[in-house]
Amino acid sequence: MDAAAKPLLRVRDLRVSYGPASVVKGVSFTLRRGETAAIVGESGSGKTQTVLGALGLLPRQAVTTGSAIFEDTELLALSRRRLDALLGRRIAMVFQEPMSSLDPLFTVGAQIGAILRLKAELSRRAATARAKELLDLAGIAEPGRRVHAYPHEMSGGQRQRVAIAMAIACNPDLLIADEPTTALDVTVAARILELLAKLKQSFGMAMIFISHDLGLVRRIANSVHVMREGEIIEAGSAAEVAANPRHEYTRMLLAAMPRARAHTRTDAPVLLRAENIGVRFSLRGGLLSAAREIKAVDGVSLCLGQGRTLGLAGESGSGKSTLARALLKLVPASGMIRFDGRNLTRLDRAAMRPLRRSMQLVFQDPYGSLSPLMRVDDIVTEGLRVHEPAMSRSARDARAALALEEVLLDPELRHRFPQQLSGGQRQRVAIARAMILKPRLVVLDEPTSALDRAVQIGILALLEQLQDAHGLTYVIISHDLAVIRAVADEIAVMKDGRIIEQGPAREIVERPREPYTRALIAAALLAEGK
Amino acid sequence: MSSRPGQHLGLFRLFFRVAAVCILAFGLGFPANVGIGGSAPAKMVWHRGELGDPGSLDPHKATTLIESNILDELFEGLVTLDARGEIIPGVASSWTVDTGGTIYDFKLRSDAKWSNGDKVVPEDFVYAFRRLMAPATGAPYANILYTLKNAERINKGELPAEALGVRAVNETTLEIALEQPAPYFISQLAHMTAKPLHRKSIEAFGSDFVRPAHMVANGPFMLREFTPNDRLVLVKNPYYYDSAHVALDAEIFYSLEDRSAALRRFMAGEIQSYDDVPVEQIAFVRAHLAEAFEVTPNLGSYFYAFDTRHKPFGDRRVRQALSMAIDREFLAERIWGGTMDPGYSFVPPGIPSYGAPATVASKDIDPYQREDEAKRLLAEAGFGPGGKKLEVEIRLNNSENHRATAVAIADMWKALGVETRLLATDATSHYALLREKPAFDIARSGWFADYPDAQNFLFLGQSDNQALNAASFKNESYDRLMHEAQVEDLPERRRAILHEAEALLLDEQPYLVLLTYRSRNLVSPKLKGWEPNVLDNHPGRYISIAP
Amino acid sequence: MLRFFLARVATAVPALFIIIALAFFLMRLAPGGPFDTERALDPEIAKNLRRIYRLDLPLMRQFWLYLQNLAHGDLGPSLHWRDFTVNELFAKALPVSATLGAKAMLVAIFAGAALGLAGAMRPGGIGARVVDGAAIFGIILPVFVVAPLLQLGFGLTLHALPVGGWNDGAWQNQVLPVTTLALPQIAIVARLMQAALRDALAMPHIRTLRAFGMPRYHIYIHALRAAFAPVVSYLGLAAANVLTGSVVVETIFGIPGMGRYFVDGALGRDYTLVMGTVIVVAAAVLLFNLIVDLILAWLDPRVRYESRPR
Amino acid sequence: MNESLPANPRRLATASRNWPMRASLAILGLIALLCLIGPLVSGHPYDQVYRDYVLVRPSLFAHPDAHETHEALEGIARRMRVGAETSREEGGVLHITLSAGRPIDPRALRAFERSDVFGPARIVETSDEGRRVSIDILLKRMVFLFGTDANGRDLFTRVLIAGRISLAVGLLASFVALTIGVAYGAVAGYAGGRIDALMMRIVEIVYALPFIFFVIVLVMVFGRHFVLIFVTIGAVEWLDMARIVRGQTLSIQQRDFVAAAEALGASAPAILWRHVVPNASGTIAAFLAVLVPRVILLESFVSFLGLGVQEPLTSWGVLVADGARNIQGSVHLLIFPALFLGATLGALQSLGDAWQGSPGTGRR
Repeated sequence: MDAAAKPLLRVRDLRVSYGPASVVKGVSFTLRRGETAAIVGESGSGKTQTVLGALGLLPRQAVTTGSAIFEDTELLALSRRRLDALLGRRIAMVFQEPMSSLDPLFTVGAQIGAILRLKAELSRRAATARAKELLDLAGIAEPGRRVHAYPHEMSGGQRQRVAIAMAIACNPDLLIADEPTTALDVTVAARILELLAKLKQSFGMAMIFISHDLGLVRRIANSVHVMREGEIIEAGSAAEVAANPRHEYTRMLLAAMPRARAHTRTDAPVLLRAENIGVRFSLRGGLLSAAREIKAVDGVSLCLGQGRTLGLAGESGSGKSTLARALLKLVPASGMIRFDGRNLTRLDRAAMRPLRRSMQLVFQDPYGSLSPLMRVDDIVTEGLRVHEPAMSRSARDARAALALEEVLLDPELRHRFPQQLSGGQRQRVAIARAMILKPRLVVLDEPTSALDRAVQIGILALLEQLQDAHGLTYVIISHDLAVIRAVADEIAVMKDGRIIEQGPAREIVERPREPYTRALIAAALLAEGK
Repeated sequence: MSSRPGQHLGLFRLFFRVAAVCILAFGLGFPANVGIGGSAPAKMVWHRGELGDPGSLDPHKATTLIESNILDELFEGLVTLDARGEIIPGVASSWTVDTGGTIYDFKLRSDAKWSNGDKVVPEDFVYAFRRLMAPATGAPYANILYTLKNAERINKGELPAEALGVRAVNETTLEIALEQPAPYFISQLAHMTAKPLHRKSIEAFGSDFVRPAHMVANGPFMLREFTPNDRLVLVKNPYYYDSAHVALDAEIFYSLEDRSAALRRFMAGEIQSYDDVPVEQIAFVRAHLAEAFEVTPNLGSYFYAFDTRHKPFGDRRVRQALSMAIDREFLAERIWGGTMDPGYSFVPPGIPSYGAPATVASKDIDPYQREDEAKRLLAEAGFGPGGKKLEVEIRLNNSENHRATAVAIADMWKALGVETRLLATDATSHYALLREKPAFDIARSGWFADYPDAQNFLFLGQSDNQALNAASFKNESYDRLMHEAQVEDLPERRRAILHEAEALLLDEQPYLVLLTYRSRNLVSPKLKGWEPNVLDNHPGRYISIAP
Repeated sequence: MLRFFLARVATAVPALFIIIALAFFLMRLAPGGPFDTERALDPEIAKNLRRIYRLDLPLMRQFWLYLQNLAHGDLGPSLHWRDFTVNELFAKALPVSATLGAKAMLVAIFAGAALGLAGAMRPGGIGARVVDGAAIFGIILPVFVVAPLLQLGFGLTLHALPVGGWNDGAWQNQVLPVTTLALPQIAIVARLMQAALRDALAMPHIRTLRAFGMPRYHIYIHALRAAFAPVVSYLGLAAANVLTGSVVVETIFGIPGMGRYFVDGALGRDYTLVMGTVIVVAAAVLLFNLIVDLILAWLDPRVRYESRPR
Repeated sequence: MNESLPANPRRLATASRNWPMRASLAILGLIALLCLIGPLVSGHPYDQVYRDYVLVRPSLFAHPDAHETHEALEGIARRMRVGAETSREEGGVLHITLSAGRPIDPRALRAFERSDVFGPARIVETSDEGRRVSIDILLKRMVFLFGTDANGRDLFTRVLIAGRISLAVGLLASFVALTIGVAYGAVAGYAGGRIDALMMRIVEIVYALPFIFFVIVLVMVFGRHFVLIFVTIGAVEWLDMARIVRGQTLSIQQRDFVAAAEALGASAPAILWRHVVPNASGTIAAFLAVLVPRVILLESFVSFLGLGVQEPLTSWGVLVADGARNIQGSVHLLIFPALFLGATLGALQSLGDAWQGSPGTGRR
């Protein structure tokens, strides 16, 4: 057998269990030199556990059985010391969270340097020089300066580049990338993906790529392994799996966003008009340091007709969420806001209260937007408590049940706590909470970003259905143009607190003027595999 | 402050470096063990534990017993005390009194010297007495010597200090004129307010003359070192006229606030005497340290003051009833572990000029009869079955012993149907209460003799004694008796009048006498020359230490 | 960094002023005065004394005079130790207390950190259990019980160490007080350290280090540095706790430190002495917190960029 | 999205960690129950002074023993000024012959009833013109499980009564601290900006004010009623609570459900009450488990200074402080209260630990 054909890593019947609970139930796969294997599955499917288990990186309580042979070495039988000798040098990892996978207390140079000194046995001086080279390789500008930066001084993308630089420091044979792009903005994610592909090529590494996004991995993986509940349910070459998914679950992962529907009404009366909205945050200075000011939203104007949907696109930090909250007067803002012909600009908190029931907000994170200590019915009826304090308990309960039915949830769920619900169910509860007051304007802040693709589609369908039923007006915020394209009549693209492009949805998607918009669209299409 | 690659090892090293430096500092921070007494290479040293520190070593600012004991070592007045606490000639070798009893002539010893070699002259006393009375000095106990002619008026700023009835007749004779005859005058002269002072050093250093470096003393010892809350070191004064007979080279006073810890230090041999014993541990001390435990009668009374201005304690019957119900033997024996005597008289026994004091009338009645009588008196006053319930609040300053005493008394009064509450406050608040005298029921108090004379106790009942008459007792015949005693110069007659006054006071019971103090001392058997005495004063002059 | 430091110092000054004012007027609310001792003074004499010590002036005027003297660094004469000024008393007592406190803290930090490290290395192991048990014991035993026990054990039974006294700071005299003071702090530091280290070891960046097969000591260095922050934060509080303990320790061991002035001053209404102790302690606490902040800023680069940590 | 540990094992780990929690709760419950019921059934009022039983050692056996009977008899005879000649005991009844140089007043026999050793006396025979009296007298039977204190009070009852006070001080002072701290911290955190900065500045200032001073002065000014003691301690201890709650409020406020409530138009107090405080409750509870023992210890420190609760009430702090002073003489005065204090503090401490480690309450 020649070297290239010989498997680099063979995992056979790997099982991981915590006491009686088993999380990986007999996973087997093979990886050859220079190849990329993707492990795909939703959160909790056991993908990360599989890899960490094979490398002996799980906590003490975890019991790992089976076999994982790296070249000719059985990893599971290795002593800690021999395994450590292998890790970092021959096998390296890149983790999902670039925020926390680097030590905040040390400069990035120190962290890369430590690996070089302790793993590649370079001298201090050589390590520093090599660290700069690696940062350069990982695409960090001005590596000579950045080597002295702390992680918190860098953006998420830069941090992930540092993590990649650490991973390739010893020229490993196997790189394991655990959702390396999930926490990043789409445009950044695309560039990181390119970088990984490039480095893999030039270093001749094999790679295991873990992701929840099948659309994403099929571009770069040779083989795909779809995991669900600790088992691989489908495996094959990337093209094969993408083209002919055999398992229903795989098909669901691959499902594309619905195409935009054509809204015809353009003469609807104006419900919301905002002019020259600005939001500033001042970072409070000390006694001697001047306060700094950040313009989160800068001179934004928009206008939205009744029953229509405005999509706000942009990367994180572009000010979309702040704008949404400013529109609802949840953060102090300058400029003029008219809602349904009323000028909201001068209304104070108390004066806003009656208006609140007409304008509602749904958040991105269904975990954070529901108070973990309240039951679903209390969450859903909170608005009723505020706006109809006289309502009896039983009447409220009935309304809660109705509201849950409307978002296609079993009304019995109202006696549960949010933790007992799935992500999609939680998001439906959040929507029910907004809908129970029968609002006219709903601002949806990344309503689907934290959900798996199939669930996303269901939520979007629900939103559409509700819009048709109640004539709702939506402002939908997303970094994912695919989502926006699916529901919006109009699209506004935000960057650095400003709207850089605005217009009818079809026009923006098909004929983007700004390069930034084009990048967003490219990223969305990449994920969809187009 | 920024990290460079490879800093982690640096951090590791830094950690150990810091550790090393700390350990080193720890070691160096402990200086070598210098012998007790610092630089003084003393041979015979008396390590004395005391309950507190002197607040001031200026005889005119001192107030406490501890200050008095130390000042007696440093300064010697015209008269002084011997090891038994009896008055003996001090700087004055002899004295005469004129027939009117108001002019005293003191002959000073020729060999009395200050610790810098200066002679002690009459002028030193004149200076000291004038300073004592001068309002600017602010001497808290100036009133002790109001017996001196014009003293009170000088002290109140009505006369210049020069008007004081004290003058140097010649190089060796001091003449003191009194306002009126005072049979106890000589004993007053042993008080710390009557010490001579070295004028030159005071004028040179002002209030700093009390510093070890500046102080010029004329007593058997002189000041070497004083660190508050730590120790006060006295060394032998070579210029003292009797220094040949002073055995000690040094005395070291330690301020030991925590009695139990002091007991442990005594047991460890770190101190050779201590002037108190925790009462709860008397049994232990008697069992294990019997040979070191000294209990001596003391000139002090422990009593409760009734607020006689108000009902129901303005009623003599109530006061008498409450007094009768008290089992003083139990208090003395069990609560105070036998370190107090049951108190039946207001003036404690042991004053030579007074003899045996009067006693409470009910002393010799059987307890059950006393109880019946007490109930009857209370009923007469309108309390008890069929009447009101008597409720009493005892105010006391905080200390376990006062607390325990009050608890026991409350239990005794329960038999009379009296309900008792305790209210303990910190000492200062309590003394402020005694001074300001807002309406109260009963307040704990006590009195120690300034000088051994019955008048020094009985004046607590005089209605013109605003400061000290805690009971606000006002009785014309009593005031008259006290006034008669004041001007009476025949000792026999005076004693009879005072006895009559005390009997009246005990009958009226404005003060509920409970106990007579005894001093509790731990004294190492090695300490020779330590004599028990009623003043609990133990001059180092007479002490020697067996090896 | 410098700006951060200056800002903290600048805000400490008004804080100190408010504390002084608060303490000054609070103290005067307490019943009684400095001349209320066992033997009541003649009213005329007491009045005279109050005049001499200027206690007869209107309160605001007294406060103003006090501030004026304070501005010159003069804490005034002690009303109880009438031969001394408060400055003189502190000149002797402060070094004693500082020595004791500093040594107790050092012992606490090193012993506590060592115990905590031992406990965190093998969670659930014997080390951890010993730490847990010892820590609970150290925390629940009041200082005023520990001190007599040590005196009995080492002083009276073993005759190894003096029972009490300061003796110019001879090391034998320091061992027991330092131990007594340090014990509860050792316990707390050990627990904090153990918990912080466990948290730190569970952090993702530690997992990164493991994934790179970095040696154990290297991993512990990273974890230790992260774990130091809560321990250092506690030190500011510990300074105050040590002060509380020192009151007891100084009383029982008969040590001439600041702690006794604190209690005696307050109970004896020695206004100037109490004010002095409050000022010194408050300044020390503020200073200590400043140092803690600086250490935290040094430990954690993220803090340096915020104007106000915590 | 990948959690390094699935949900199950975590729950498992806490289940095994649960036994200290249960043991602590059991100990606390037992002590609380003892303190509540014990004084009612101990047979001794907590303020009853047994003059004949001062500083009795702890024992399971009933008093008086022969020596105590003899001592008591001697004492009474001395006070009655009679001679007690012969005595023999028979089934708890003592036969005594009293004699004196004068007729003995039968009323004097009341002295026996008054004592703690004897019951009522019955005259069997009078002879010699009343100068000799034979009496039958019942012996009382008393058990002092923990011995008695320097006043002759039953230590068992006093330890339990002290427990009531200490636990009450611990709980109520913590409650005071909790109320002030939570309200203050939540308002500061929620208001933010200048108000927050000002409020936290005040906390910092009070922090630097030495708390011993604070406690001493407050106790001096407000007297020593035990209600005031816990108010005083609570007034000192709220600072940490305020800081912690403020921190929690700041982070909870960032969470979307607070913004959702704002979007629904809920008022600020409603948001604090319905969202912020409940979600901070885990941290608050964990801190409370630390605070309660701290308060009890603080009370004991105040007692050491002699500023604790008033007699005849007492607290563990007072008893332990007294006992520590007596450590050489009567060690039982220290051991029993210290045992109770230690067990309570230890249980609270490990309860706090267990709490902090359990999911959903402390750290996540």
